[in-house]
Amino acid sequence: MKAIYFAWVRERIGKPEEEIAPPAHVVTVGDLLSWLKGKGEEYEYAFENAQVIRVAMDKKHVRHDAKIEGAREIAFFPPMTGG
Amino acid sequence: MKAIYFAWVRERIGKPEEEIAPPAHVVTVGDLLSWLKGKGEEYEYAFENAQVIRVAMDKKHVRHDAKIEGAREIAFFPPMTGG
Amino acid sequence: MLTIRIQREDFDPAKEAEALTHGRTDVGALVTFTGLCRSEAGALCALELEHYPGMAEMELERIAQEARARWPVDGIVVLHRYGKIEPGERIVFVAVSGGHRGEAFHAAEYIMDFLKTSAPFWKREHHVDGSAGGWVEAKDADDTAAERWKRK
Amino acid sequence: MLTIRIQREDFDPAKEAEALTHGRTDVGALVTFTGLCRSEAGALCALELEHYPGMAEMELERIAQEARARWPVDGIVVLHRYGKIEPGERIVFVAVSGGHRGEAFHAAEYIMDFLKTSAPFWKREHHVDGSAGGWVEAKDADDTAAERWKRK
Repeated sequence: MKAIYFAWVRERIGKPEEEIAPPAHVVTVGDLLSWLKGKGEEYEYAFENAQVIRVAMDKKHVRHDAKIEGAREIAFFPPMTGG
Repeated sequence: MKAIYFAWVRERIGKPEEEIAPPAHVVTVGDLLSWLKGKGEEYEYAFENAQVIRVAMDKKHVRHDAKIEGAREIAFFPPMTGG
Repeated sequence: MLTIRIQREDFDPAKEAEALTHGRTDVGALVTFTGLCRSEAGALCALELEHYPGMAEMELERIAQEARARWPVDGIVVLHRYGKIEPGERIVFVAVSGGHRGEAFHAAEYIMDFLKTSAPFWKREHHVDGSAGGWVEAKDADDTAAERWKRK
Repeated sequence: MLTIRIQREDFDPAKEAEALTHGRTDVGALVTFTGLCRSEAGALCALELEHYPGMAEMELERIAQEARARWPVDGIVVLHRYGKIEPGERIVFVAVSGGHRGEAFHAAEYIMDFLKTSAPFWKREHHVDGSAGGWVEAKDADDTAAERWKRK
């Protein structure tokens, strides 16, 4: 699946998007965040305060307990500040 | 003092304004409305439902218990429907 | 900035709104309201707006000043037309500028609610079938709308 | 009518609002909101707006449709810019037309409240002194503003 990062999440990780292949035990968005944190210190830094991270699956907001199965695109970003 | 009439109050009375000289026992706006009603059937008709009539003294809204002493201009009109 | 105008002619909302923001870098929010004449499904051929000259301006200014005392808004424009107005034409315009949206929205709604219930304007309808048409009756809903501000 | 646009270029609020009322005789109320970039007392030299292409449009449309399901409003326009925006420039525009003012005001406020909290846009500041400037932090006040609609 494709992971996309925005705003300071993107800056901390150092790239706008990438292909990821989480293992089978990664079931929920929350699991995915924990797994991503293990990928390196830039991820550790981006997701150090995981509960503030907003997540969208296939361009729809989801909660951290949502199951990621079937998602083609998962986006991670800070709380929105538009308008 | 000058009395001014607007909208259907003006139409019922048949004139937009007039000079009036109420006697001394006419103290409040309510007294004035009663006194005007006695001036003829056109006034009787205009003020038949006196409690809905709005009144302004010298271009400021007043209640029916306001004293009319000192007013130069008293306006009578239906509830407003602008906007 | 406070602009109050009562006029027979139409006005240009864009120009009026622009005057509140032009050359400014401290305005974060601009709310406008335009009230237009509806045809009531084709039954109405025109509205005729009567007002109390002198008092109408005073009331609109009083309402605008109260809105400004209540919320930290910056510029206020209130325009109201009188005379004959056909369906589709503008009747009233309110614009409020300020730092933040909440205040600008509240102030604009407040001004409209009190304009409806306390500014001395009266509407009469002219029907398409030529019939004289009656005076529009005041709505309880408008009184209720104005009342809600008293509790806050 | 529902118009949603996300664009780099500026827009013309007057033209967008006109599209909701032109040739119509059933529109009684038009409410617009324009959000502008403030200089924060001269400290800010620009805002940079990032968005999530694809999702931002979907979210704005979803919010607009919810407003329309909630109040009997007619036309809705939501425009949001991205890229670099200088103080005094427009960032966002919402217009709602309908029969009556109350609904148009509510729908416009509702759209702005949810646009702020759920449309994927992020602002970063660029300071006059050349410093890189941080990402604007989400405000609790915006969450509170959005929350209030849940109770009604």
